Amino acid sequence: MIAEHLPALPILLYLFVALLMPLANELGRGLPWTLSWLTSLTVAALGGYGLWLTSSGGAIRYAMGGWSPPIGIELVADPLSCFFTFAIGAVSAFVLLHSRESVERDCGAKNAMTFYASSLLLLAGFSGIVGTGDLFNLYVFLEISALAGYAVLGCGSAKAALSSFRYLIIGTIGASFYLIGIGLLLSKTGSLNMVDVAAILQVDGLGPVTTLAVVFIFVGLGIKMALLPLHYWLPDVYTNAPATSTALVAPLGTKVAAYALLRLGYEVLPYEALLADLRIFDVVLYLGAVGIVWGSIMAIAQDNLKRMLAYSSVAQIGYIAVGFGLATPNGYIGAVLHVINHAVMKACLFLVTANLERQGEGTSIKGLNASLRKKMPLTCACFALAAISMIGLPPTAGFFSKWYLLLGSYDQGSWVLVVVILVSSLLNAVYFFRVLERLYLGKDEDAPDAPKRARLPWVMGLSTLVLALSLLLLGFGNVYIVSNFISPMLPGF
Amino acid sequence: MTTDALYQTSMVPLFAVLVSMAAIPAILFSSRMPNLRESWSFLAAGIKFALVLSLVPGALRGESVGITLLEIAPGIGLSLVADPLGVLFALVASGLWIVTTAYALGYMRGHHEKKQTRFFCSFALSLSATLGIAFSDNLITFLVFYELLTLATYPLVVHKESPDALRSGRMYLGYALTAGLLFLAAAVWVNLRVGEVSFVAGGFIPEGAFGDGELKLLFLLFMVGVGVKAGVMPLHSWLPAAMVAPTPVSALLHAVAVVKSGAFGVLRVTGFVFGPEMMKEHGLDVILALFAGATILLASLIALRQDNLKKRLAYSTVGHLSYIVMGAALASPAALTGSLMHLSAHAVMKITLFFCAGAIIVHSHKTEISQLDGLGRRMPWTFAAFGIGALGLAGIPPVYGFLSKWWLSMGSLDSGHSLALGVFLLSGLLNAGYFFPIVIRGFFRPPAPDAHFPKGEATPWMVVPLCITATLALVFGIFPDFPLPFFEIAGRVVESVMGELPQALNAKEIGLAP
Amino acid sequence: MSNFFSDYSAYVLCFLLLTVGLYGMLLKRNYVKKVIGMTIFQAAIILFFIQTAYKADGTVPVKDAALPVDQTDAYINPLPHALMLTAIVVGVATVGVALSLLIRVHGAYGSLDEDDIQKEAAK
Amino acid sequence: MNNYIEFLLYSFLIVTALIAINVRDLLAAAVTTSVFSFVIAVLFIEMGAVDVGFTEAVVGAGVLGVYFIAMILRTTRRTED
Amino acid sequence: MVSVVRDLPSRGDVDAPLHRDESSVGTPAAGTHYIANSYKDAGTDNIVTVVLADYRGFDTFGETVVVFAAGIACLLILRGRRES
Amino acid sequence: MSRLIQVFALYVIFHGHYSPGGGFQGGALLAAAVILLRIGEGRAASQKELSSGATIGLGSLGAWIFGGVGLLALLNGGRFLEYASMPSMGLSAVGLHYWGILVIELGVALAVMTVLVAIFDVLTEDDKSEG
Repeated sequence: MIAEHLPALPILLYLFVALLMPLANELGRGLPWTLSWLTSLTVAALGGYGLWLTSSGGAIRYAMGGWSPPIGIELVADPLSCFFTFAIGAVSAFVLLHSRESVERDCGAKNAMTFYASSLLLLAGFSGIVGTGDLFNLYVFLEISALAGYAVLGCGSAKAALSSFRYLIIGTIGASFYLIGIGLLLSKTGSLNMVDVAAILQVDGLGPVTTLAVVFIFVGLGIKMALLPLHYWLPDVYTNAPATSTALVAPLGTKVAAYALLRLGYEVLPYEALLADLRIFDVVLYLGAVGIVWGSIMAIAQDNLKRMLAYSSVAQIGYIAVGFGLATPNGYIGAVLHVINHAVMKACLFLVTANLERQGEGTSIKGLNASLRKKMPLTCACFALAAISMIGLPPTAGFFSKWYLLLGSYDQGSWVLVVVILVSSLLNAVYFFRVLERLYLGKDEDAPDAPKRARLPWVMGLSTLVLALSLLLLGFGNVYIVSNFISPMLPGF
Repeated sequence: MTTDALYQTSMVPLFAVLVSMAAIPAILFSSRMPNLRESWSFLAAGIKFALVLSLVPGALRGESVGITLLEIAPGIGLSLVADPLGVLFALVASGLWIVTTAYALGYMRGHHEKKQTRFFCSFALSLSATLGIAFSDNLITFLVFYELLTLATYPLVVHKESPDALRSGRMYLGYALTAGLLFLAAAVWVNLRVGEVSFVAGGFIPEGAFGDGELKLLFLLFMVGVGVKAGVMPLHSWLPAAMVAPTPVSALLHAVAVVKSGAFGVLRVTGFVFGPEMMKEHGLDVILALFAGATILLASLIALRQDNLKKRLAYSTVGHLSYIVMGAALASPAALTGSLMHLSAHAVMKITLFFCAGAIIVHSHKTEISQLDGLGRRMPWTFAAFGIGALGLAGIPPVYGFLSKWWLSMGSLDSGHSLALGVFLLSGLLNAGYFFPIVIRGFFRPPAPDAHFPKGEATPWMVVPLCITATLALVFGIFPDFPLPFFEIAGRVVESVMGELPQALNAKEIGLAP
Repeated sequence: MSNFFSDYSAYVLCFLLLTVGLYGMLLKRNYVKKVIGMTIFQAAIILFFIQTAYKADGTVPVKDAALPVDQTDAYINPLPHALMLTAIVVGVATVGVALSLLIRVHGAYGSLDEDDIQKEAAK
Repeated sequence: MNNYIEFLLYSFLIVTALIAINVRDLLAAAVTTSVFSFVIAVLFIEMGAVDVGFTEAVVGAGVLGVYFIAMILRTTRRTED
Repeated sequence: MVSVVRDLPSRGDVDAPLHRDESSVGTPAAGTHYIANSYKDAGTDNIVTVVLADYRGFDTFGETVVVFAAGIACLLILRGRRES
Repeated sequence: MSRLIQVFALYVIFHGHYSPGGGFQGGALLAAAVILLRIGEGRAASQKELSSGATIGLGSLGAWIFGGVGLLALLNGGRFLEYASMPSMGLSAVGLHYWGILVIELGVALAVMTVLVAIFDVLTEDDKSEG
């Protein structure tokens, strides 16, 4: 039963629970919160189960409504999508677990229901993007996640609303570009099913229209994943949004778009033609490389911790783009692995900033001082661990994605990339150690009359800690992950 | 190494690495009880040394023992294997840790340092990392511990938390992380081309896997990677800056563990990645020897001009590390023997000198050499120990340093790089030139009128350790295999790497070894 | 020319409307204008899809007793229509969200012009 | 003949779109947008997409217009461009 | 640009890829399949309704959710503000 | 006027099977009717028609009707939204599809109506506390 419906279950679960939220709110005030993280946890379990099933038994295809593709909509669960489903479920479960107090503070206790409903719709959109095998269905889920995303990022302060509005405009352009691309493809292939379209394009090849479609799809998804020249919406949004929203969107949102790009680029659109004739992978590659350096440099220049992390996200997306653009097995593995690693790292880091805000510390880097280490030792330790992983020191998770990306760069004989990856690690070190120095070594400047604050609630500490520790787990488990889940998914190179 | 016939599975290297890590929680939990806290350090140091000692017989038979924990990258295990070279380094590091712990106890309390718990924790972690480096079986495991060492020593460098210390810390991190990244770049490259990263005595890169230019580039990447920690010029400037750290740190880490792990890395890379033959074939030995020779002379010259005692010692360290590098570069049996012996000899002697410097600083609050006039008469033991160390570093018998220099000199002859001999001799003179005045000032100059010397010696916690290390320097100088068989282990290493023992210069014939 | 008009003019119209919409979204300084640009942009995309569905001499995709359904060329392709119904709804939803964000923005900054708001935010 | 009607609709669409974008009164812009939606709905119906045209008419000309007006009345009609 | 427009099927072209019976790899083309089978499958005259609610019902479910999401989003944005 | 729209809207929903129209259009028309009431007769009068507090709840109910049909099929051994797998109650597969479509259209209409009204409500809501 579960195995048969596996591709649809995570999406449906999120959707139905989200639709239940108004009712749940009537039944009990804490219920939306409890339901939301429990749902995410269940989805993570489903993702894990799916991984176990599909890595040995092959992909599970699910014909919605019993209409076999290309007539109906098809959902697909394969190791890669299950892996993403798992990541979405697991990361969001802890972020949501962490969120109760911040949500009530940022959006008001009365509106917690709407926040959780939006979050679940956001996650439903993410898992839909990951699980669908239909181009238009992907658009629908893209928009579900986008709408819910604008809501969770725009609630709270007016500043958040403003940056969320700017994001809405640019995000809608992205989604619309994607839709135009789909329209062009549809007019040349007559199909929307990914497998079908891939087969047709394989035969028909790239004409002017399909080329234009590819460009539109890449630009559209590029906006969604904040690839370099299209990234400018990101820092404002991440900085101004409520802490929980950022922790939910930052690790997953851009990654899911990257996943869609990965899927489409390698499996739907004609890969050889993209590679050789359009050289679109090279474009992505160099944009990614420039993004790495630019994002890191901008991150160094920031004083607001959240803004710094946002720019660091731009850089990290650059890594994913580089891995994607390398078009080699190692690059692909590196990109996929980095998606997961970075999701966990960023979630952890943004939870740390949420903890800081909760304790009234603010997020200005200049305002941080060593008294925090005594007041919030756990949070500081988690920050340190995640920072080390971001820099990419072994044996934390961040090291290994870099490892594969380096391997891929050598495969391509691209020395520029090797240098970029190495230099960016150093730049990462610069901006993270700047913070670490303040946390651990700065003067102990706690004002004696500072108001005593209640201790951090244990769920907040726990969520942060679990995410931080899973970085080590991801690091040590990377071979297992790669050989069991990512390698079977490698498209033909 | 894991494929050797002489390989056996054993958990001992793993335990040896972990024991000091295991001590960290204990140290943390007893942070309110300094005595208990320090006894944990002692206990860990003792166990660690005993574990390393238990590996010595195997090493003497040329065996390697160890274990692969888990696959850390496809086909690459996190492997800890104790081979003779690793045991040699581990022996030096863990042995001196015991002495240093005692000394640190005296120093930290005498100096009323803050945050001692963090200090001892980082110290223990550094030792774990150092042993991990010693027992790493492949480039990646090496890199893991190499980076861990960087992170673990960072809090020690910035211990004072003064702007000065922070600046030095940043400098140290900048150098060390860059080095790690270049090492990573090199390791990934090798992995891709050769499909193998495990160390093999005599080198594992097959001829022809890289073009000549590529090989030189790869070698440079590796050498910068390990050379930063080994303080090869022009990558040395973090080391004098790092002298802002408390003296026990300078003593153990910046004379033994950290910098030696760099030198050890040079030995590993030259002997176990490239191999002596490939080095000679492609002229890599000349490149390395040029840098090492220049470093030896330049560092000695700079040391001459330093008035700050610890800075002078630091530059002397820079010079002496390049002795080891030079030995590795010359890659003849005798030179390699000398290099390996200098690894332990310099450790014992330089730690003595740092201990002395620390005792002087804590007890008399003097940091400049020009302030030391006449202090020797107040602190005779300290200055006597300093004298022994200084003699050794200048290469004067019967101190241990003479032996290592002797072998290095012989090596420079039998490898045909006789210019290196000139370098060694000249630097010996320079060493004498910058060390002896300190001793002479201490004993024979009258104290300055405004000098306020304290009475008597420093605390026994500091004096006894420095006397022990000074004695060891003497004992090893006379019996290179007693009480620890450094010479014999070095012989095993040379045999495995070069395929032969140093032939004409057999130690036993000329009576330099029992 | 008339041939080109009947064959391709709808594409040209789409392109023009897309340009107008994009111009409104990117270059207009007033936020409501940006949203209006967005609706025009989306309408243009819908027009494109509808245009591809069109068949010469085809009738609306509702079954007609006079036309057997196996004469598939007699009916206009229903697929893009169905897709565009969804797309229209998505468009409305987006505009709704955009407008509520704008009310929030106006409440805090007292203006909907980007220049004013940037001045306000810089304060 | 058909061509002329279409050409008229096309020109009308472009003109309304430009007015909606450029008019200086937001309320007028909103009303023009409704007109634009209505005209494009007519075009859809003309192209055989009856359902889509119907929806666009209800939504674009009706609901969206109401939303725009409600929002503009609550905020401001003023605009610089 | 002109080459792209020229490559697009001309207006009302019944042989456009979208309107074929099968795709170039032999799979049924969805649009044509819908026209031919919708009444047989669902007994409903309006083909668009069948496509919308049946063949591609999941999209429409998504659409309903989008509407719901928009409602929730507006509520959250306008009511959910920091209590200060 | 608004009654007229409501009647027409219901016709649109139920006649969607035979002529253009369906849940979404009907729902939007119903919403338009309610909004017209809100504008014309004032908020209080139209609350009787559809109270602001109930909108989102009813919206989720509408979506649940849709999803519930899908779930019913799923739980009865079919795929999600596979109308033919619903409990047949004496209907043929085609009949099931026919009724399935009708029910989900009703769900869509309910959801669309209530949510569009809800959005209108919050857009015109008085500012309680701004800033």
